[in-house]
Amino acid sequence: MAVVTMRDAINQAIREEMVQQPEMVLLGQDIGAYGGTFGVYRGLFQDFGPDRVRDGPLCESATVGFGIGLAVSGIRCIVELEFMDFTTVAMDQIVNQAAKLHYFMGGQLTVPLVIRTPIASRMGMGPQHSQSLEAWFMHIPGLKIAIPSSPYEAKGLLKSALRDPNPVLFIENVKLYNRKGDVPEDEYLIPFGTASILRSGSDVSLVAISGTVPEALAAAEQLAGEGISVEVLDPCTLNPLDIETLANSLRKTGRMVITHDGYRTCGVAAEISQRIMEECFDYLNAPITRVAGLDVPVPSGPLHMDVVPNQQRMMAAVRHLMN
Amino acid sequence: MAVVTMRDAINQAIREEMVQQPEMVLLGQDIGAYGGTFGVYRGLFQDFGPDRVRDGPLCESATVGFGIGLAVSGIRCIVELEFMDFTTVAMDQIVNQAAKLHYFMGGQLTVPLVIRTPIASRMGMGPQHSQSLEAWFMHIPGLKIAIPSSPYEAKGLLKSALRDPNPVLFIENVKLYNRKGDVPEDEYLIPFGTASILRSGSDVSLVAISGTVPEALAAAEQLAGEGISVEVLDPCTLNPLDIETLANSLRKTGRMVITHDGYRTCGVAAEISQRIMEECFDYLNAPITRVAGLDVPVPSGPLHMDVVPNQQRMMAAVRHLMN
Amino acid sequence: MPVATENAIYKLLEMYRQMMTIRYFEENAIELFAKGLITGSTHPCIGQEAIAVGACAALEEGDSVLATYRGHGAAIAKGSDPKQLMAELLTRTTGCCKGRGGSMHLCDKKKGFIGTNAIVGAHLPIAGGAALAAKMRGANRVVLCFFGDGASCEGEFFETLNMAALWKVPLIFICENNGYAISVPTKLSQATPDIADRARGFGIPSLIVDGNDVREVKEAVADGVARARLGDGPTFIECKTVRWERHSAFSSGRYENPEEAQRWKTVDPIPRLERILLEEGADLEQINRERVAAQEVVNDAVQFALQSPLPDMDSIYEGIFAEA
Amino acid sequence: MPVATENAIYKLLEMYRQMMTIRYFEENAIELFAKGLITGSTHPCIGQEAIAVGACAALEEGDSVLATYRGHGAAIAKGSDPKQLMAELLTRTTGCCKGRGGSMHLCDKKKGFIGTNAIVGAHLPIAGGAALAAKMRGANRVVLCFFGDGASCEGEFFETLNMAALWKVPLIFICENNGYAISVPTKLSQATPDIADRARGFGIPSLIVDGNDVREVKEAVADGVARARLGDGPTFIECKTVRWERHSAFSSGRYENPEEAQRWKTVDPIPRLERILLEEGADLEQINRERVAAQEVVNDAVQFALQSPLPDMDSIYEGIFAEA
Ligand SMILES: Cc1ncc(C[n+]2csc(CCOP(=O)(O)OP(=O)(O)O)c2C)c(N)n1
Ligand SMILES: Cc1ncc(C[n+]2csc(CCOP(=O)(O)OP(=O)(O)O)c2C)c(N)n1
Ligand SMILES: [Mg+2]
Ligand SMILES: [Mg+2]
Repeated sequence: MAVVTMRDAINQAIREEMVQQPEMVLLGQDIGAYGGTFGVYRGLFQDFGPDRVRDGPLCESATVGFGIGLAVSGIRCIVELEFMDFTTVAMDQIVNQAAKLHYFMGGQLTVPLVIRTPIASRMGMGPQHSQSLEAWFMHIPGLKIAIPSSPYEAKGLLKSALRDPNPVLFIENVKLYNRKGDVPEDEYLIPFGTASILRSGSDVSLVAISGTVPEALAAAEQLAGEGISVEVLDPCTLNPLDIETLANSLRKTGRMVITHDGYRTCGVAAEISQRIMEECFDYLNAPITRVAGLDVPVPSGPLHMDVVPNQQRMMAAVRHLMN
Repeated sequence: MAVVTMRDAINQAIREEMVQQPEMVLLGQDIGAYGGTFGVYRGLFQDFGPDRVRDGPLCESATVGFGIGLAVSGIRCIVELEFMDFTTVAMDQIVNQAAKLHYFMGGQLTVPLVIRTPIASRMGMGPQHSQSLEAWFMHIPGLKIAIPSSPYEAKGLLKSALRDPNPVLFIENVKLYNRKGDVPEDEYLIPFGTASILRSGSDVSLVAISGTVPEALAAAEQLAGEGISVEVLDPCTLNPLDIETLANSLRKTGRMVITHDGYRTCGVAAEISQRIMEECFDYLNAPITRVAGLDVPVPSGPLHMDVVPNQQRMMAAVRHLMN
Repeated sequence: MPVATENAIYKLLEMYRQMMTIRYFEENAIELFAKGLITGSTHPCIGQEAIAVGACAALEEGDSVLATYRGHGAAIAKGSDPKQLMAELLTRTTGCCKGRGGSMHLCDKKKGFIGTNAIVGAHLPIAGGAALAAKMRGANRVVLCFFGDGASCEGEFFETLNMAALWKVPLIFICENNGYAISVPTKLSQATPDIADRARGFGIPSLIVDGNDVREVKEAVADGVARARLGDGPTFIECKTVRWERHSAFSSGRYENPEEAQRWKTVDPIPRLERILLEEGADLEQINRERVAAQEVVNDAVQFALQSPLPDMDSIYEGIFAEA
Repeated sequence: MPVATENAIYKLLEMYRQMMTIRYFEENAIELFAKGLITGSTHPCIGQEAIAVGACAALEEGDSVLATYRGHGAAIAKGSDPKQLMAELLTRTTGCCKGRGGSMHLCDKKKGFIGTNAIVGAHLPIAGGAALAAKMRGANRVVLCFFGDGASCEGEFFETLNMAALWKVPLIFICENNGYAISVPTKLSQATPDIADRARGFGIPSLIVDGNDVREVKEAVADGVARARLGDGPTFIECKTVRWERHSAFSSGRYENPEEAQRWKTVDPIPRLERILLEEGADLEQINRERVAAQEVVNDAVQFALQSPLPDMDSIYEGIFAEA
């Protein structure tokens, strides 16, 4: 085991697969000598050169389209979109092309394309640079979605993504890039569709996604001191979604809080909650509660930190369920 | 009262407001002499001329952008996007610009822009022309959303939309354009945020959206013959959402089915269900059930009709809840 | 009067047969749509056959093609079996896409026909990526992408021009300028008459050809292909043509001026090729033989399609994801 | 040596003061960011002041301007009060956008500054729509839109060129070609050196100017504005310039070559304008007076901003929608 940051874990996964898959190509902007907007690609350009690490013009839609064209030609590709907010300028390529081609072309085309994009919800960069839009993509059949919260998850899931013949949206988080954790020295893959139980507990299940995980763990720790035993779970992938692990937790605790930075309305929490209700209605001791991003355009400045969930709001929700 | 089709009701609303608001402009493609892809604009070009009914090039993103530019300059505008699937090529303008400008510019800019777009989910036009993506937009703060199912609703809501200083996504449905219904001769407006109770009942609440409404009503009728009393509700607008009317129905019936053509996962039903659970947990006799579009790219050909909800699936869901 | 070699005549006759196959194919599609056998819509390329056929005639088997919903002709010209294509239009399990794609979504990977697309402009960058793949593999392959005048107002078109020029990918842009996007005439969608001018702004060699002259199209494309194989990057070819039919069997896209539509029949590329054939020394009998052969191919395709089963719901969840 | 009229000198001095105001404003912004008083990031336009100032000098008060996140200079040049701008950078309630927008989202509607935008390329069609509004109202107003070389690879840029040319809207495109999009040099984002070529493909009169020469910028823009007021539609002006600073205070966007960065200081538009002023007959004292005035304005703005309160959560749900 080595302790590495999430940024480095992602870099390692890409580097290892660049070596193992000699045709694999990286597309994006600022991914060359600069090393990526948030430094995730450091060293790759130097080691793999401009043909495989293709820094390019600012046109996300065509960049994803080129990625699809490479992918259907059998050349695996990673496209980086610099902020998740910019998926908006490439939506057709992601949603109507990458996600659907395999199915509607009767299986003739496969799209081994990974789109990496970071959520920047806790950076204070304002309304157009702070969104956590994973729910949109979960709505679309044909896209796999990984949304890791630790270096270990990130590396193992990205390696799986890079071996998958399907389009994968790989959602990172700027606030987590410096998060450190143990990563095995030997190669490992984490299969999609396996939620992590990050802490076990018996009173309330707290499902946390991406940037909310550190505060969820802190909340659980503090609540333990108050005598409330919180189980913290991370779905790790949204499609496929490991509903069974979440449902088993609910069956044990009878109560669930779901937290994410994305807007509350029509967010991922609503879907998880509904699935839990469908599967475990009789086990529910209380309504499932959301602690989500507020339904407002995220303002610039310090207020943004109160727009996303924090430890206090999570604890309040848990305590409320215990009454 | 006059009996008119939904197409004509929409046309009337636009025509009336074009007269009352002499600066109002229509942008889109095929909206000139041709009268709109589905004929909604018939006669408008002839009567209001090319300066106000501006047929234009095929570039949805800039078309919406121009609409925003007009709107912030005080000229109200309607942009037509020919199929809801094509919102994907204008997402940034809709989501990061129209929806947010008023808020993040501290109220200096207002965006009186109506974006009209039809769902074509029951037309068999295949995976890129059949999507019902309302959940995406409901996820975004700052956008009002109307999604009427009758000529009466359509006209009254569109007139309200056209008096609203905010961006409104007005979601129509190709399959409903020929649906007929009573429309008052005199001017009327329907406020946003008022759900319609289309049929009252006491056993199960059936919430139906857009193209599912006719079959929901037929299902309720047939179930009445089996002795099951179904209340059918149409939310009419998704933002604001009239959760109170839906919750009151649930408090009466204790059971709810929600149906829409949009994909099941992360669809509108999940949100409505979660809101109901949050508000009326103690009234729920059974889990809230979704009868939604299947989570597959919609195939071309006759199969598409089994991908969207039909009367049988709705009835089965209601019967299941009664057991 | 120049008399061509037998080989040249043979090639012209082959193009003639392909054009007739496309014409019959499309006429049948319109009829089958009218009978309710094609759901959604179908977008005939009648009157534009010379572009698909001329362009694909300049390619080799290992080259790739992408096209739009109006790309039945492109598929046929690239060598796809009309049976599987017609079956796909009728959404039968024997269709090239197993009946899921339908009229707007054809694909025949084995033949290098990467497929048609129903989002205007979206296939352009995909074609660019395929061309980049060809370049990276160094196998001298080229990619050809058909699209319309309407598509050339979409942002992705320009993004692709820019990337293709920058990375010098072996991509041939074939703009089928038929004067209309559904109902919108080009004069309402662009300030200047020629789309080729726009490609020039990116430093891409661009030319305009008579899209109803199959030989002219073929020669222009052959030059572009040669450049591409030499590693000199993309070429842009604007083929001026006309759309005879309504935009699609579903939507009328009627013209401003019905006389205009009538006049267009005078530029029909098929009689034009017949005249060329006769000039070059072919005889009427040879021409008729190809016509009959085309008719038979299409009849067989229709029969095959009609006799094939529709998919059922059991398979609906299959193949959303590819297996590893 | 030509000696200008007093009025001409007065105008040059005014431009000088504006350029100095922008320079000081940006230097302070960088410092305030380093102190943690600006969240997110801030994108200085140091070295590009001549473009904002020259272009806006060619406008009248009723004209409108849109710009990018690197548009603090544009806001100042269009007449916005540096106090409210600096307060906005510090997200104070007294900021022009009540502290919600921050450094990348400035707006001063009353001054015709429609605003800056943080999505590259997105403000271009919005500018187009504003220009269409101006045209429809027939009040002889024009709209001016600043954007970068990076933006000119985005699809919306081309869509806007096309629509603006087609509808002949009174829009002046000002491309600030500073050679980089974050870290990507233009040679890695386009095949040809000049962006102006692209606009020409749409039939838009296009020219290239030295963006570090405030007079050259002003004259070119004035010509475009005159054309626009006559109803002759858009003009495209590519201003060649350099970006001195890192892309933003947050992200380095470091250059390939540090010597290059050094060389750029030699083209600083401010000493250049000083030389011009002296040539035209102004004296050093006059110049210094403007410099001091600029410094004071910025100092006051910083003080004002620092003394203003941050918004609190009570107002968070206010103003998502406008009241009818
Ligand atoms: C992004 C997008 N916008 C609109 C449409 C609807 N539409 C289908 S075909 C078409 C016209 C395209 O015209 P052109 O590119 O000239 O091709 P043609 O149909 O003439 O072959 C339109 C507007 C679409 N399919 N995709
Ligand atoms: C659609 C979009 N893609 C990417 C970004 C990230 N980004 C912000 S500024 C920038 C560079 C833009 O370069 P240019 O247009 O030349 O303007 P400059 O920063 O040089 O003034 C990038 C890539 C963004 N904000 N929006
Ligand atoms: Mg056309
Ligand atoms: Mg730049």
